Amino acid sequence: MAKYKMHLLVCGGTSCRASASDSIIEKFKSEIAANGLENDVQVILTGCFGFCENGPIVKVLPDNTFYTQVKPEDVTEIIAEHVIKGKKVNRLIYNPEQKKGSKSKGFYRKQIRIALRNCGVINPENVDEYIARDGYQAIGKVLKDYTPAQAIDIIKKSGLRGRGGGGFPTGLKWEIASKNAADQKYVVCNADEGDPGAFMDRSVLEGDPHSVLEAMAICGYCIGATQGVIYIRAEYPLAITRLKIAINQAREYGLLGKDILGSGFDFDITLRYGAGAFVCGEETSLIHSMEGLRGEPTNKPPFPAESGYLGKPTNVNNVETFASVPVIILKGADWFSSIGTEKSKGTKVFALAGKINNVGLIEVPMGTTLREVIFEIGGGIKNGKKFKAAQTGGPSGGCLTEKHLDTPIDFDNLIAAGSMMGSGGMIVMDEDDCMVSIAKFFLDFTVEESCGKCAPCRIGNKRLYEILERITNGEGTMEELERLRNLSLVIKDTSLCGLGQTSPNPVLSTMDNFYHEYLAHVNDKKCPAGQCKSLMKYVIEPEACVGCTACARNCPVNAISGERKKPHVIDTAICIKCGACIEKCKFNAISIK
Amino acid sequence: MSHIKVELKQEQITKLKEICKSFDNEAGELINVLHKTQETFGYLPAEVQEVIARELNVSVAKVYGVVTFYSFFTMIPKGKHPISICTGTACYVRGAEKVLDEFKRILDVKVGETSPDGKFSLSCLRCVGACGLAPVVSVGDKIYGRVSPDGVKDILKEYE
Amino acid sequence: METIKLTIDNKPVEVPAGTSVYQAAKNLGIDIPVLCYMNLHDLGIENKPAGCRICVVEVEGRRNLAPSCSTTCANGMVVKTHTTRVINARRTVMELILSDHPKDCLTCPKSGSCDLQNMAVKMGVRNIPGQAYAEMSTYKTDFSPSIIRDMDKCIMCRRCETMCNDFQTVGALSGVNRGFMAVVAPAFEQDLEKSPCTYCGQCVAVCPTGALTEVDHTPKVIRALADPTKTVLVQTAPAVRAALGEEFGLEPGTSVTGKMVAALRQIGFDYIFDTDFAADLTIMEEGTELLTRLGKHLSGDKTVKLPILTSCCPGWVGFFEHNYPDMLDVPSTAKSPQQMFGAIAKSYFAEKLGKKREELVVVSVMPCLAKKYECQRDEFKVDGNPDVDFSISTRELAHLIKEFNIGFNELADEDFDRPLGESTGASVIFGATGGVIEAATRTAYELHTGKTLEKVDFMELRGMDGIRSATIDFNGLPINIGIAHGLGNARKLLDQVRAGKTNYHAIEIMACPGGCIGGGGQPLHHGDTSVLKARTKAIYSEDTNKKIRKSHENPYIIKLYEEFLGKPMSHKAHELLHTHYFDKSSKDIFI
Amino acid sequence: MAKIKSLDDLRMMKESLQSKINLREKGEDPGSHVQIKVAMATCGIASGAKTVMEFMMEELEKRGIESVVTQTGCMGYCYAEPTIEVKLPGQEPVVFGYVDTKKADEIIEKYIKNGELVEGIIPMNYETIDNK
Repeated sequence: MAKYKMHLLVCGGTSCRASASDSIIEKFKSEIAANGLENDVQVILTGCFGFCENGPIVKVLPDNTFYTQVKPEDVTEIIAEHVIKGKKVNRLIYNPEQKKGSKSKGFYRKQIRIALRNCGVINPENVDEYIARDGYQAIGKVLKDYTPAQAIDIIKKSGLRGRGGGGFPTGLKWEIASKNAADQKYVVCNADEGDPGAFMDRSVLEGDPHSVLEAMAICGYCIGATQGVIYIRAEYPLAITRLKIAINQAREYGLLGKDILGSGFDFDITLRYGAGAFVCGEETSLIHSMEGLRGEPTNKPPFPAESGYLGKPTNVNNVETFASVPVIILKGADWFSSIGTEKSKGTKVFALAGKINNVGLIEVPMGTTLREVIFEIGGGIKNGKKFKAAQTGGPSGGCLTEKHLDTPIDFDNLIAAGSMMGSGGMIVMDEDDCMVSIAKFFLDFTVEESCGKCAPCRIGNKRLYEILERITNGEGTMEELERLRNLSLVIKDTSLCGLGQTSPNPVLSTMDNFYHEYLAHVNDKKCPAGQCKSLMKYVIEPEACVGCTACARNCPVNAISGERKKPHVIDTAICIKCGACIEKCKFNAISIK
Repeated sequence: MSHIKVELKQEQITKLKEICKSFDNEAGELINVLHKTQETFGYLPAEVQEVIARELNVSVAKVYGVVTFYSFFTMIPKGKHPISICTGTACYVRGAEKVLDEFKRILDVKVGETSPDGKFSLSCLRCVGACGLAPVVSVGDKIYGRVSPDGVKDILKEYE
Repeated sequence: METIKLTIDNKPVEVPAGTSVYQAAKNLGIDIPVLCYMNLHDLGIENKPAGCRICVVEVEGRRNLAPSCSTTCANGMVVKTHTTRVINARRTVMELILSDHPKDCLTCPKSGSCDLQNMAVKMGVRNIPGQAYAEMSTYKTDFSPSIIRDMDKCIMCRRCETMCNDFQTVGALSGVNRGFMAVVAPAFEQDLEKSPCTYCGQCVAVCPTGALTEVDHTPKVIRALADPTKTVLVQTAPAVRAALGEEFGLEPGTSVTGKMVAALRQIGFDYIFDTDFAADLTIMEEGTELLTRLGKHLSGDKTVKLPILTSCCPGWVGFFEHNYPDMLDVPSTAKSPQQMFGAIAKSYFAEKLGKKREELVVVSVMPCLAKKYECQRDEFKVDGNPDVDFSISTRELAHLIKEFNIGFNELADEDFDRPLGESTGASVIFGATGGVIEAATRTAYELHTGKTLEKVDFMELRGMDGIRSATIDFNGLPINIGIAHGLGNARKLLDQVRAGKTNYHAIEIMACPGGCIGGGGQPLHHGDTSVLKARTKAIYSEDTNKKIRKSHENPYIIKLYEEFLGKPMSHKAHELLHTHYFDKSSKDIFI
Repeated sequence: MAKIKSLDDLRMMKESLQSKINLREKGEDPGSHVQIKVAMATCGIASGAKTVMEFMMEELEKRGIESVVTQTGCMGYCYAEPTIEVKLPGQEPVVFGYVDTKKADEIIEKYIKNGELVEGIIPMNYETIDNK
């Protein structure tokens, strides 16, 4: 039925385009025409292959040949040899062996989907599809073959660490909860994904809810709990709907409820809704919120594993952590620990966003470098701009810069680099982003989300914000820069919970990496990225201005005056720096100084 | 907090009591009760909180303490078309602030306010998880992606 | 009990398991500053939100500083309490707290007894960097009849919230809002008057700053004293004399009755009377009411309800009006001693002076803040003129004495004026939990049995346990008595009564811990509950030292009935000395 | 739905479900259908995936093409939403991005009917572990 015998897929990702994929297409088309192959071979421009470092990419179907670094000059050869004679052009075929330090075992793809294994594959509203992909086999196996201690041992050996941010070893957490005796214990899934710019957990819950349910049941068996609670953001209606469907279907099959798979083990799951409080990502706050209270944290210890929900031992893990569990049980601890770095095993899901071409959800082995994530999977920076920083760990994290591009991403390296893994949001910034403003943006967030219980976080973050605002307004002093650092360190050192203990990170990290930008704001009263409105001045170059009046007519505050056909002037006292004049000027006569 | 006095009708009180009952009048279910109530009433005026407090046997102060802790709960009625601008990081770096400014300018309301005609209310939210579409704006249930300041007028036009 | 060994500032220390680092350091004589932390050990109340972060210490092996108040000692722990890191952190946090705190110490009612001020002095904070552009969290000031809430001064220690909810179960306050604007407030940040607040003042008693203070009646008192057309009477409550000395540096538990009378006379009050006199009167009325109800009950009258509950405490009255509207007929209808005094002063005594009630100003000195509210209740006014005009607290009296430059400690003892200054030992013990019911027992026993009570000390009714009960033998008739202090305990007891699970004949309830001696208007105990015990002791020794120890033997009380009232529960007595109660359960509900 | 009583039951159930799916997906079933999965996570729906899904269902039926249209979770290509995966019998699945109704129409007409690829293909750039 196929009309064409052969397809040539040419990568149309941004960076391949930059390296001449357009002319490759043109060349292919003309070669095909020249050889009279129009009815047999079709050339198709595709999206990004996520392999930009080796672009431009050409893939040949149906034989799945994968050519890298193709130049327009290579086109004739591909047509002549591969298309016409059926002989592959070996020198262009991707050969991973040649690539130094490649860990991808001959596989060109950078991503391995473990937590996301079923996302985009199965219908999340149909439990049968989950079962067909080995769903609920892991809980079955655990119940039949393992004691709780043995199952915990597998998780411990796998090296799985909490994906919510802290990176605490999951197996150890379960072990502690299992050893605290109580008449009732609870398994809690933290689905209160609050980092702005992070949507990993939402995607897992929307795409593969059963994997979380199964893992919670496994956890329940391990620690001796029969009740599970998923604490989910109310802002995720679709995830909630799908979870509800999944729980009902699992109950109907007896995969939740009494006597699961004839084992005598009971486990059921209910939902609790968050209500818009970032601090509820912190486990003690989350538990208070589950109890119908203000989501204020309490001092640890006691840890939830000793005294948690309703005062009972409680194990809290996040969505991605749970989603990794069933596979580990089925494929073994060794398999999982073979992926990743020495101290960070397995894969990590990142929500790649910001000034990047391929915004999306990715899952990479621990140890993948930032360069691979941004320039290959992410397809590079939008509009060909220069990479400046990647923010990980959300408001608790810091930024990674050019010098970190080749650092393997794992829990410990990120902390060493002054950031943190966080839950997996990764926001990419380019040369146009002012790092002082970014720090201010995150502090604005923290000030709004601080619960207000402890003084350093409640008042300290407000003061940090105020200083940052002064700096971005050009009112900052060197003394304030110093205070900024001392305040940041004390807030970290003295705050009650994880929110305050990490909230100054964006400040410290940007100060460490972009101190010159701070200095420029403070000393020169300049914003190098041209973002800080107060430090900008719109000026009309008299030489370039022809007096067309377009700017004056479009100025919303009438800040521009001047006679027709004579150079205009902007009254900076009135100007609100909206930029409307620049857009309307056809002569590039207006500049920002 | 501004206090707009609301007279609850008998059937509204009955409905409230039903909601509380459906959660067994458990104090621990307060947040779920508030969610359900806000879903039904659109917002949580003082009078509603008082009924809930009584039904769940917690102090009104505690209920108010919870309502004011969580940004999802509101004591001010939203506009007919509630507009939310995502100010998550991804949207921020892609210019959400300018979009927000444009909404503020055209509607002449501040964040958290409702336009005098009750048609639009403006609020910010943190990440709907649609970062691929940044900057994102939601009006009611509808989500608009890749919004530019220029596009604000067109969005509002849809609701005229 | 398991013991834990750890090192604090290089000193080894051994403590019982569960001890906090703060306490362990204290045992070693190491003073770690605390601000939000409060341990009212005898009341079972520990407030440790770990919110102020002033008490942080360095714990070896931990990444962050740990709050010593809520960090439990562990074996092998190595703690440093005063390193440079700690000092820098404490000072920086202190500067932060002060940066969001008004600087009006000059006119702040808490000045001089403010924990925050003391801490700032101790830390030597001289300026607050960035204050010029630091935004402050500000709120509407709330003036209730008893308590002023100036939440700009709140540091979120949450002590008031703990007292209001955990100890008193009143539920008027909660943490509200989030982040920088977080504060403790009534529902909808409305005024206390629209909340179920009972004005017990326990929030004020524990507030470390000027955020919660009493309404100051002293300016009005001075104005009245300065007005030559007014005759100003003062009455002093039993618990005041057991605590006032603390304000002048005397040991807690020093009874200063004579000095107090002398001071009041120096200040210029025309008549120095004693609320104790009215307490004796209360016993006459309440005791008679008890016996009447008991008698009817024993004769099978089903319309009579038992137990009878005392009604001297306005905090408690407010509490049952809000929470037990179905039981308004259970408490005694007798007014409180303060109000009985006012009623008698402006009738009986006014007649004696030949003056109109408007010409008299009755001032009370009370250990209590709810009394301020009580004296302005409408039912205690005649044609808009209140029986008691102003009520000042023990603390306010101390301020007055200082303002009048009176060398309090050097004063020679003086005696109350007559007739309304004579009292018995029975009335003095009103100031301690269990005292009212003991006083009532002394009188009711003799009235009921017609016999003389040989042993007037009922030790079984005394003590600090929150809920106590005892059975007193009324010559073959066992009388079951219940006692509760603290409204949380009262609620427990009342719930049992409401459920019909008890067989009490009489119950005494006091809103404050330890009774009036722990009232919201007393000198601040700063978290040291041993102060309450010392005051109690002073009260009972005052009783022991009295010649007359039974209310019905007070010669001026006898005279009052002869000359004016007739007999207890007479028509006139009813008119002047009894009251009724209101359902306030829906007062703060708008619907 | 009946309860699954044991691990063995679950395994049997899985085998039968999987072979059904295999038949369908590997095209071993001669009468197999065109399969379309629409990424229906929040960002997909926000970009119009629902409309695309409805369009696909209606149009394929109208045009007499035997097909199964299902929803699935996020495929990860948020920048190219809405995304759909089309699997012709016996062939590797192909993912298309930026699909609106116009594009959907083109996919039906060209790819589904004729096997002729259209622009907008998103190469699968990750490896999904099989669960074995």
